[in-house]
Amino acid sequence: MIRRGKGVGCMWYPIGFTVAANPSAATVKVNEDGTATLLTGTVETGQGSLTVLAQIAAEELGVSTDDIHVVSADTDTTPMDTGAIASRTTYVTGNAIKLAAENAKKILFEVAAPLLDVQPNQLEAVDRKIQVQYFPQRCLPIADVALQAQFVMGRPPIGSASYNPPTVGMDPETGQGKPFSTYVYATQCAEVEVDDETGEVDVIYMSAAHDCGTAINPMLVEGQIEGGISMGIGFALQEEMLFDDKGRQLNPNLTNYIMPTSLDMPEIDVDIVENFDPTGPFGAKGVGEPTAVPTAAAICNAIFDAVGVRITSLPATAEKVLRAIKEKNNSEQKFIPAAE
Amino acid sequence: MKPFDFIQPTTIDAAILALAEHNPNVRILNGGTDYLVELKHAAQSPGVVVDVSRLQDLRGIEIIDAGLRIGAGTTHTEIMADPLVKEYVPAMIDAAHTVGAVQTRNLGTLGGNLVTCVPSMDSGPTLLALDAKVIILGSKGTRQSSLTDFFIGPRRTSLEPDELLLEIIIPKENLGKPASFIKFGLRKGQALALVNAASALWVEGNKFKDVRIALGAVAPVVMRATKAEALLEGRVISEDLVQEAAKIAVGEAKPIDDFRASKEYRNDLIEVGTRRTLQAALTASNIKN
Amino acid sequence: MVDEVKVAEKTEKLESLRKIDDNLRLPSVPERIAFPKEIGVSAARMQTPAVGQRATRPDGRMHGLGQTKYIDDMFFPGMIHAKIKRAGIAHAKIKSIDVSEAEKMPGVMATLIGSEIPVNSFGPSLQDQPLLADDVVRHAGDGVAAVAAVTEQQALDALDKIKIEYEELPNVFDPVEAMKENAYKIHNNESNVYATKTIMKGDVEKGFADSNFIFERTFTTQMVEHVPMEPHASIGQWDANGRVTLHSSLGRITLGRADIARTLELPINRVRVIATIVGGNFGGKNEITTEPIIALLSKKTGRPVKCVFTREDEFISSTTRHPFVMEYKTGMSKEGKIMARKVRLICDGGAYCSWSETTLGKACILSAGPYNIENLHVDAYAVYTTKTMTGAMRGFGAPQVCFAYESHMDDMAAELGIEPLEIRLQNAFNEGSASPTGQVLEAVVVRDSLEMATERFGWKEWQR
Amino acid sequence: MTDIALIVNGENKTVSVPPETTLLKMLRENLNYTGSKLGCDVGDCGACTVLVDGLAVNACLILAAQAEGKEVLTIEGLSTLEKYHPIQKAFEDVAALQCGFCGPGMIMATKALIDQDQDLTKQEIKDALSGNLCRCTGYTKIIEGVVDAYQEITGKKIPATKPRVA
Repeated sequence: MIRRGKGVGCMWYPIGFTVAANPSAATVKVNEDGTATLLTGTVETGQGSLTVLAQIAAEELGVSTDDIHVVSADTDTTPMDTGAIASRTTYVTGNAIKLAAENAKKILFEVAAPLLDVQPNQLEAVDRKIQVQYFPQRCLPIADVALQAQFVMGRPPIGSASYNPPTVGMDPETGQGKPFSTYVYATQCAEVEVDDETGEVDVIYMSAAHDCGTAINPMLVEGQIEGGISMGIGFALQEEMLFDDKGRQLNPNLTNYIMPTSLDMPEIDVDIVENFDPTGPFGAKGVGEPTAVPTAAAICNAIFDAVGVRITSLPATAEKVLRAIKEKNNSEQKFIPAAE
Repeated sequence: MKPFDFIQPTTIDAAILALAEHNPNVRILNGGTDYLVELKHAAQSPGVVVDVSRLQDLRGIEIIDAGLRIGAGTTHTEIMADPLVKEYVPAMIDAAHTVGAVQTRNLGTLGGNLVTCVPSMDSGPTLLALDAKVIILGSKGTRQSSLTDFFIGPRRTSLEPDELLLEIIIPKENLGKPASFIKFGLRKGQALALVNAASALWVEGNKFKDVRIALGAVAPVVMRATKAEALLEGRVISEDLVQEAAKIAVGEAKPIDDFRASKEYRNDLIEVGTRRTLQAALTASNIKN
Repeated sequence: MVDEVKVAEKTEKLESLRKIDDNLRLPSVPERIAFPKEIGVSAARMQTPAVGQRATRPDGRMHGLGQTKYIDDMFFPGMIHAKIKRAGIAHAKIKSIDVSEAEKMPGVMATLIGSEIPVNSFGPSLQDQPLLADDVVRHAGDGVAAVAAVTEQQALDALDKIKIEYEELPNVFDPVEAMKENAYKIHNNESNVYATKTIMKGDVEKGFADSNFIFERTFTTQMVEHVPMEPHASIGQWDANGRVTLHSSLGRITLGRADIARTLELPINRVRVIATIVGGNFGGKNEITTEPIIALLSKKTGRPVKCVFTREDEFISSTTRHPFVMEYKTGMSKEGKIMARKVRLICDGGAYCSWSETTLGKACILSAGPYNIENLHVDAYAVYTTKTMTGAMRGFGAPQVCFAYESHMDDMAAELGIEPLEIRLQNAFNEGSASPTGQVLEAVVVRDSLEMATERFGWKEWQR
Repeated sequence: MTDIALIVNGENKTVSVPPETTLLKMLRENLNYTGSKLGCDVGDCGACTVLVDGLAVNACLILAAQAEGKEVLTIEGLSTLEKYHPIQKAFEDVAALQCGFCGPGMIMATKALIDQDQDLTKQEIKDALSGNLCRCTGYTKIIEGVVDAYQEITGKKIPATKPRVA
C-alpha cells in the first residue's frame, strides 16, 4: 500500500571560511566606450558565478550585465581569489568586485564632476549615465566620461580592491567567537509516497524557501536550489560508497553508485526569502551549499510521517525503510495484550 | 580497449562462416551496450569480433506459423514501438521499457540481452513466462532451444562460440495470454533489477490455467517458480491463493546477498513481485474478457 | 529471406561516400565550427539596474553549442597521456616499486614514482597526503606510480606491468574503533584523532536538570561522492624557462598554484594554472590531485601531458563526503522549548586530513540547528581510517548534522504531541539571537523561511 | 586500421582508425568534434549522446566501424551559421545548463525526442532524459528548457501537471 507523508527540514549555514582568512581580490577596467572588463581569480564551476559577478560590477558602474566581460581563472592574469568554495563567491568575491568597481567609478566621477559642474560625491552612475543625484537631467553618458578620462585626462578608469570577511577567532576551550561574517537560512518541505510492502520511497513534491540576501540573479538562485535538492535526494535515499572487507570500493561506477536521474526528481517549488544583508554586495549573501543541506532531513521526516519509522542511518534505502517498517510492526504486535 | 580484428559480414551465412573460421577466438558484437563495456575492462583481446549489427535479417517482428518471431537483433526500442508486440505480448513492452535508458534501448537488442545472460536481465522473465523458444544457427545447422535450456549460468548460455542466436519465438498458443512484468531497482531511471518478475496465465471459468511465473535476479539464471505455478494450476482464483503462491515462490528462489540488497530484502521483493504480477495478469485477463 | 536490394543499396552508398571523400582526403579540411553568426542577447542581460535580473549566461550558450572547452577537449601538439596506478590495497607498507617493465612497454615515454617528487606531500590544513604514496599506502585508491605514454591505452597497459611489493598493515575502517587507544595508528601519531572541536555555552547539566523530558538518539550518515559529470583532468606543459603551465579542472587556482609550487619546489611565479570552466565541482575539485605529477612527467618527456581520471579514479581517489556518527541528547520543557543539548560528533576523516578540519568546525557550530539553545555542549572529532579520503563537499558537514538535528526535532515533537512546524517556530533564532559561538545574528529569517516553505507546500491544508 | 566512411553533421567523412575505436573517440580525436563528452565511458551518464540515423545513442558504446555509412549528428551540427537551434536557445534562456558538461548529451537526447513528433507529457520527457545524468541542475530547468523547445518547435502544449492542494 502507498502511504503519503509530509516532512520539514530547516537549516542555517554560514558564508565563507571558519575564522580563517579567505580573501578575494578583483580588478575592474572601464573601457573608453563605457563597457568594462572584470578580472577575477575565481573559477566558474557551473553555478553561474561569472554572470552574478558581472551583474555586481554592472550594478556598481550603472551599466548592464552585458556591458561587462569577465576574465577569470588564470593565475597569470587574474588576481588572488580563495576560489569556488564555502558558498563564498557572491559574498566575498562579489564584495571585492563591488569595491573595485567603486574605485574605477571614483575616477569617472572625478573626471565627470567638473564637466557637470558639481562635486564628485554628488554623482551617481545609473542607466549607463553619470548623473547628478536628485537632478538626473544633468548627466553624461558613461562612455563619454570614460573616453574623456582615458584620452583627455590621462586617467584610465581602473579600480582594484580586495575583501576578506571580518571574523573573530574562536576560544579553543569553549568555541566562543565570531567564526563567520554572515549566515543564510532555509527551509525545505517534502511530500513522499512510501510503498509499505517494498519500502520504496518516492519523493513527489518539494517546496524550498531559501534566504540568500538579495538574489543577484533569481534564475540562477533557483537553479542552485533545484540542483541542491537533487543532491540532497541522493544523499537521503540512494547514494553510498560501499567497500568490501579489504577496503576496496564495491561500486566505483555510475551503474552501481546510485544517483538521481530525471525520473527520480519531484516537482519543486522554489521561493526566495526576501532579505538584505548590509555587509554583502547589494545585500547579497550566498546560496550554493545550503541548498543541499535540509533535503535529507525533510525527506526522512516525511517518511516518519508516512509510515511512522525513524530512519537514523542514511541513505534511507528501500531495504532499510522496509526493515524499519517490519520491526515497527513486530514490536507493535508484541505490545498487544493477550486478552484482546 | 585491447586491439582486435574486426569483421562486418553482410549476410548471416558470411557471419556463420566467420564464426566457424575463427572459433574459438571469436566473439559476436551487436548492440554492444553490454559487450563493449566488457571489452573495455577485459585484460585480454577477444581475438576476432564479428559485428552482426548490420544484418537486417536478424531484425524484425512478424507472425509466422509457430508464433511471433522476433529477430535477435531487434532493439528494445523497436520492440516497444511494434504493433504486433503491443497486441499479442504487451508485457514485453513493459520489460523492454525498463532496460537502461533510451540510449541503451536504441542500441541494445533482445538477443543481446538473452545472450549476455546476466541474472538481472529484463527480457528474460517475460519471455520465460511465455515459454519463448530461441532459434540458433551454427555451422552444423539450425537448432531450437527452450530458454530454460538456453540459460546455463551467470553470463553463460548454451550458445557455442560458432553459433549465432537468430530469433526468439513466442509460441502461437501464448499470443494474447494475459501477462505482466514488474521490476524493482534502486532508482526509477536506468536501474538494474534487484528482483524482476513476470507472470502469465489463462483464466478458465474462475480457475487458473497454464500459470507461468518467472523470476529474475534471484538465482544464477532467470528461473520459473514451478511450485508456485503448480499450487495455482486449476484452482479457483482467490487473493489468498495468490498470496500463498507468492510465498511459495520465495522458497523456490535462491537470491544472493550483495551490496545492492540483502537476500532477505530480495525475498520480500520476490513475494511482492510475484503477487503483483499475478494480480496484474488477472486484471489484464478481466479487461480482455 | 535475404533482402538483396537493401544490401546492394548500402554498398553503393558506401562506395559513393568513399569516392566523394577521396577528394577531401589529401588537404585536411578544418572542421566547421557551427554557431550562429548573430544571436541576440536576452533583454535581462541588457537591463539596468543589473542586480535582480534573470540575466542569461554567456558561458551557458557556449555549453549548449558544445563550444566550451573543458580540459579533456584540449589537444596540444605532441601531447601524450598519463595514467595513475592505484594501490588496490587499503593499508600497506610499500617495500619496493619496480617500473622497469612498464618503461619497456610500447609507447611509454616516462614513469614517475613518489620518491621522485621534490616535496611529496600536500593538504589544505595538514600536509599529510602524498601525491604518489612512496612509503605507506593508506587507502585503496592511493596512487603509487604514474605512466606517460603516447596513447591512453598504452599507458593503461603499462600500469599492469608495474610491480609493487607490499607488506599489509592492519586496516581500520570504523571511525569509532579508530578512536580507541589500542587502534592501529595510521599516521604514526599518538592517536588517529587528528582534529577536535568543542563548543560550550551555558550550563548543559543544569539545562538537563531543568528539562521535563530528555531525548537521546544516535544518527549516522554514509560516504558520498561528488560525481561531477566532468572527471578531474589536467594538462601540464613544462617550458624552456622552467615554467610549468597547467590547464586544470581545479576550482581554486590561486591556492592550488601555491600547493603545486611547494611540491615542485618552484617559485610561485614559475607556475601558471588555467582553469577554464570546471565541469562540476561541489567541493571535489578544491584540491590538487595529479597536477605536480603531470608537470614532472612533462619535464621528463618535453611534451604536454594530459591526465584525465577514469570514472573509477574519480570514485576511489578523489575526496568524498564525510560519514558522521552523531550522538544527540536534548532536554525539552513540556511546552516544547529546547532547554539543553549535548552533541558528540565523530567524523570519519578517511586516510588523509584534506578539508576535514574545516568540515568538523562547521559541523560543530551548526549541529545545534537554527534554534535558540542556552545550554549547549558539542564535542567533535575527526579520525583517520584506511578508507578513501574525505574532504570538502557541498555543505561541509552541514547536511549530516541537519539530518540529525531535524530528525531529532520531529522525534521530540511527536513525543510531546507538538506539530513539527510549531516546535520549530517556537525555538527558531530571532533577530539578535546569539549563535552557539555567542555571535549576535542579524538579518535572521528562519521563521520567514519556515512560513514561506510550508505555505507554498500547503502544509496546514495538506491531507494524507 | 579500418577506413570508415560516414556522414557527420551533414558532411561526408572518411576516417582511418583502429577497429577498437569508439565512435566517441573518433568524433573527438579524429574529427575534433569535442562537443560530445566522455563522462563514464560505459554508457551510464549519457554525456556522449549523439544521433545515429536519428536515434540517440551513447557514442562510447558504439564502435566507429558500426557507424559506417550512417548519418551521425553531434551537438556541433545542430545550429547553423544562420540559425540558432530552438533547443539550444531554450536551454540558454532558462539557464538549463550549469557546468554544462551534460549539456550536449542532454540537448541531443532532447532533439531525438522532439524529432519523434509525438504528443509529449512531462513524464515522457523525464523518461527520455533518464539516460543523461546531471549533477548540477536537478534536471528541473533542463526539463523546463525541453518543454519550451518542444512547444516552440511543434506548436503543441505540454499538458499541465495537476495543481497541488488548493
